[in-house]
Amino acid sequence: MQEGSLEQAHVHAPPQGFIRKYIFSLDHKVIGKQYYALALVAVFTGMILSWLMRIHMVWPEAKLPFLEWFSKNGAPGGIITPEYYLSLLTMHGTLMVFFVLTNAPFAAFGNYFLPIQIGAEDMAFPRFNMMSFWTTFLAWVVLMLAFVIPDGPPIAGWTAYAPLSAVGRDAGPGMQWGASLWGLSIAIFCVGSLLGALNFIATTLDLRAKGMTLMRMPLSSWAWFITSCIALLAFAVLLPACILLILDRHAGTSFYIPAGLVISDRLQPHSGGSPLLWQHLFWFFGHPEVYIAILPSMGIVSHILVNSMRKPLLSARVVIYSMMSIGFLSYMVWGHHMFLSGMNPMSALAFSFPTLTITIPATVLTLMWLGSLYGAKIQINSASLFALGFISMFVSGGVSGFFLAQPSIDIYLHATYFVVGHFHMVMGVASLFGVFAGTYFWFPKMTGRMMNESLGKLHFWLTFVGTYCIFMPFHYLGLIGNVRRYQSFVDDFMAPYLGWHKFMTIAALITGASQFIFLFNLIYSRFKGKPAPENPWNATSLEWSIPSPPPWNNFGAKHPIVYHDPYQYGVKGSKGDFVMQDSPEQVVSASGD
Amino acid sequence: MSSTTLSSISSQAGALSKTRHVTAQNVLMAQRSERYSSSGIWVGVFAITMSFAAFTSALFVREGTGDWTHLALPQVLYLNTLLLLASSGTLEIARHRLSKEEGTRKASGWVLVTLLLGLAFCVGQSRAWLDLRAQGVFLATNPNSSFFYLLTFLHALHVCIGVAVLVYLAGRLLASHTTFRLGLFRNTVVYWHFMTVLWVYLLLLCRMKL
Amino acid sequence: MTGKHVVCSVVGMLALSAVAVAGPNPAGGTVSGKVTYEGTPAKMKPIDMSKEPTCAKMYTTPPLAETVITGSGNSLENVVVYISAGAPDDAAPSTAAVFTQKGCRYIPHLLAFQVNQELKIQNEDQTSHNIHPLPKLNREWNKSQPPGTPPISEKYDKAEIFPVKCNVHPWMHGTFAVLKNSHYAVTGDGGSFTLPNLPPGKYTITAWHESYGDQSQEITITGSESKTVNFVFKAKPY
Amino acid sequence: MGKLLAIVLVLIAVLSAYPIVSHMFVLPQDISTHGHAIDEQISETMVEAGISFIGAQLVLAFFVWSFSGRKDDRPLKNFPGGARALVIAAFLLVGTEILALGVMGQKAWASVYFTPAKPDDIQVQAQAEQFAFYFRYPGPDGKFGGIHPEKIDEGNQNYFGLDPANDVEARDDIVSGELVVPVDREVHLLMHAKDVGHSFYVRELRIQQDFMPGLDLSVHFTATKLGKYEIVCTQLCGLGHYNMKAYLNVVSQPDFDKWLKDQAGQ
Repeated sequence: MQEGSLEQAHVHAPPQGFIRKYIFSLDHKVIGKQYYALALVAVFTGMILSWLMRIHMVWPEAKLPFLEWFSKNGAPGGIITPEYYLSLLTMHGTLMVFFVLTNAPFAAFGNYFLPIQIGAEDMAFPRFNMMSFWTTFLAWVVLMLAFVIPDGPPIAGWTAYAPLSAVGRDAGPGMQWGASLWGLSIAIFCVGSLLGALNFIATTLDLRAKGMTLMRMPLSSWAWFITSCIALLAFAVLLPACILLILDRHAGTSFYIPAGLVISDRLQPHSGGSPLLWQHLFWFFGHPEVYIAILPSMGIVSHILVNSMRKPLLSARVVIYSMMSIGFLSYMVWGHHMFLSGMNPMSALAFSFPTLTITIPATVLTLMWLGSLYGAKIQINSASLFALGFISMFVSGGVSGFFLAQPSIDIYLHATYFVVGHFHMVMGVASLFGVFAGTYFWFPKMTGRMMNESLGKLHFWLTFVGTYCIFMPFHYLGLIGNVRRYQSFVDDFMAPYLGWHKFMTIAALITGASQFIFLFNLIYSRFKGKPAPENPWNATSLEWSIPSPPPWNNFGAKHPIVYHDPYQYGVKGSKGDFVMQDSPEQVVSASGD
Repeated sequence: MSSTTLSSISSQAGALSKTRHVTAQNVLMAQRSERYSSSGIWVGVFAITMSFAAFTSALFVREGTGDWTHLALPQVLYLNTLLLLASSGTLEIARHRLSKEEGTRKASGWVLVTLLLGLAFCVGQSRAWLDLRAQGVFLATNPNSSFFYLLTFLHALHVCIGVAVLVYLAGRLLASHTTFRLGLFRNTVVYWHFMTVLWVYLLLLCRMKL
Repeated sequence: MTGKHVVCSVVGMLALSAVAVAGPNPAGGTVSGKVTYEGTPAKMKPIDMSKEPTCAKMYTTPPLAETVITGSGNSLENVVVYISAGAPDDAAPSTAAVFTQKGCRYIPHLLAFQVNQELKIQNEDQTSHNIHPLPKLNREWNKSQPPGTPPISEKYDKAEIFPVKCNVHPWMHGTFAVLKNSHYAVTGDGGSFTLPNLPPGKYTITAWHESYGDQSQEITITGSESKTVNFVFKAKPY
Repeated sequence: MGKLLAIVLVLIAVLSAYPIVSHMFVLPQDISTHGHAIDEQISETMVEAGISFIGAQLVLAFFVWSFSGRKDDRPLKNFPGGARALVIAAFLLVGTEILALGVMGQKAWASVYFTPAKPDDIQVQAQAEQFAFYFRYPGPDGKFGGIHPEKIDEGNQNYFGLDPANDVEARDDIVSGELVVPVDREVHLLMHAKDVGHSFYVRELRIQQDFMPGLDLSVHFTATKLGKYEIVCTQLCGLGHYNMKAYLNVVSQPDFDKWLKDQAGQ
């Protein structure tokens, strides 16, 4: 205690001035919004890149003059060159996986709501928090630089397999400086994410309000906590991998590059490196990364579903344990990305089993959501629509995992559109549905204004149907052996199926365009939306016990004391059919059960 | 201990005026920051451990392939090891002094000794690199040298960060007593000891494998 | 087929170089000669284009590799003969040197042009080619040229002879000979060459071949005489 | 609006399943001895995955239909059996499913990777490079010449870096841009990567294997039907990846011998 008084106060006074308030702010809420904004920019960039790829794929002769203006070498005469197609592909993957799927559901919403949901005034290390965002921002800038340098963006895909990614100029356009920027950007991103994860864990462990036991944390907070544990491990491994890659590229070392490679007629001055090493390190990060993307959305969706069902989940505990076991298993399965890479065939079986095993907790989760829906009073609004859509997407994307988890089937389906459809649905669309749901749900709290419901619903219908139209055909084309990452289909046998590709492209254009409805809704509601009450959804968790938007120190004068589990719905409360976590009143269960 | 004080403070805090409330919170946050930062540093230590574990596994994989040779470690490394071990000891003394409230002057002396030892270690490491360069062994000469430069450099980098923090803390100690950040100091001690352990591990790894 | 093209291009070159120096000194000496080989040259194998059906179907019998092209009387084609010393550097002509990709081959196989002369590269195939010259002194670039895209226009500012390849079609290998002055020729069918309009002076004439390396000879021109210089390369079976 | 979602979900389930059940998309014919095991495995999994997919979507649709927008007077109900029942069900159903698939899948995998190549097989070396495949047959002497990367001269058709001047074994090696194999004979494919990672994929053969630079792998297969099939690269290898292909030409034994003779003649 005596020593405690020696402490300099950690608490920060209300920030003064524009810079401290909105740019280099220590406030987790501002930082959360900054992450969200960055993800928003990244996701629209990535989406437009995917448009360009889809268009080029089905209309190779299409001339895109504005693209020639943007990159003369990339699109001479407005026609996308093979290498520029791969540049678009690489940047699309990198932007989406790192700057959207890692930032939006985890860093953005986590930063904003984790401290509030556990009754803390701020993150454990506000300065680290600020650093983590600006590091991530720097990573994004470095990556974007690849677009403007004459060399162009890298063409090695977001997995950047060595030695293609490690040998430099000879590997092709974009591989001299573009690829270096890529490696640097990812390394920086790792640092930012590590700082963030550290902050999340410390905050969850130590800053919980009185009475907020771990088991009383909302499921979203649980998801962010588990995710930060995964992220800490994953990015701590990707960072070394990137350092080795950069050394191979610029310091002449041979970690990944074996001897005797002749690329572009040049004998490479390396010896003894192991390309498999990169794949191992990368996928040791890469597979957990899938769960870094999807787990927060699972938590957010559970959090929102319970609210719109007006009744508790069948068992929050089971949901938590399922998410934990998914996080745990995610570290035993990286090899299933490498079944055909030349590992010992025995290890394929060793990796296949845990991969299949992940379906058990995943199924349990799904059944928990479905089972809880039974006998509920589902309130349909944009948020709950996206939450329900998430379940549908998660199942659709999940079942295709059955195929890919089996090495024998992988012999046929590996690197086909089946894989692309699988991870776009389960990792991309599903977790983005979580983000959409979260946005419609929390926007009132973050801005003090409601979002436009009818625009939200329109956005849902177009997105929901649209994404199925885009990604279901991926699976079919995979079954007939349509190989991924091809800029055009010179294969004779593809001719009869090009119609499907056209269909997918048109679906992609429409679905993508409908995202601008969402963007408009965001901006419009931010300024013109109708004012939001403190607790518009009659929700129970702590974020709804404070004004919208929250004051700079979240709970102002009072320090919340938690009396209940997070989801006291369907009960007789003073305010209605729910009892808030911080209200001392007794919980009286409603009639029925 | 803190939950009771926490509640009592929070209950009274409501009544207090805005300004008073903030000061009340200072105390509150003081205990909190004591607690949270302690778990924070361990999380950080875990992350660093993971990274070096990744490097280690990379080393084992690389060892399996063709051109693995042998690297004669510069003798100065053993001297550096002693320096770092000693620095851990002196920092331990400083921590002891401080917690026994024997005035911060004595403690500050030991902190200064520690950071000087830390600096000496970094200088010694750079000496080791120079020795190797003198023998014509560079980063890209062979996989062994690559790993040696990489691991030692990254470790030295972490030590430098520790030194920087110690400089800051020593400044605080010498300046005045009341604004000394004990929590930060405790974390730095953990971090510093971890750096020593990590170095011993790295030295053994290099001896056995390189 | 390519033989004809080489001839055309050589004729083009000669006309071009003639124009280039016609101005100051119309009457000059002429150096002509023949490039031959001795020994047994490697047997050129047919190029397997099965990977690129759109190109493969353009040939009734698969074309042979063009590394060593021999003619009657041991004559050697695709040898660039130029003045490596003694002549002043010339300004680049305004006309562009044209390099064509047709049937997944380079036409001409060896393209000689001057420093800072415009180099125009065009793709007449239905498939996307990738032009990757591998210079050591000049700036390296590597561009794809899908069908329907405009010709690529480039310049080189240092004299150098270097290979050019297509990454997409491994068999596509050619040569760029970037030369200081306008006095050069590429041997065609029959292996003969002519360097007209040489002002009086002492010159070093160099002949360079893709796989047999280069040879040089000293020669002095006085007035408007005609001299003959022959080169003989050693051919290796492998 | 809940009802609408239910209807859409049902439509999605039905329309997604239709192209599969109506055989709009079928695997290309299988021309290998081991392929049927993989195909069975796929159709097996298709049934199980299909059932869980349609089941889940329909249940979701049904619940959304009947429990959305309810009047508040009807009491809340809990799922009969509650969480425990569902967890147990998940473990039993999915567990058995996993075991079934896992065990069956091992057989298919073993048929490709755990059976040693037959002694009478034909040895062919496949080299993957940016952006083509080249195949090398040992020639009359039955021996492959050594590979010398510094000797590679593609303009001169020396794709492997052979050294015929000093290496007698290399002189009679046959290098071809297409993979010609006799029908019903086991082929042992020795895989060598010249530059970066590539992959060898023949849909009809149900064979896919990466080329790993610095690590020479091998696969063996037996083609059972005459014909020309496409070999494509499935590992992103650079700007020409989409156009990196070759053809597998399965011919009768006599035709194969004749082809070898012709090639040797060149």
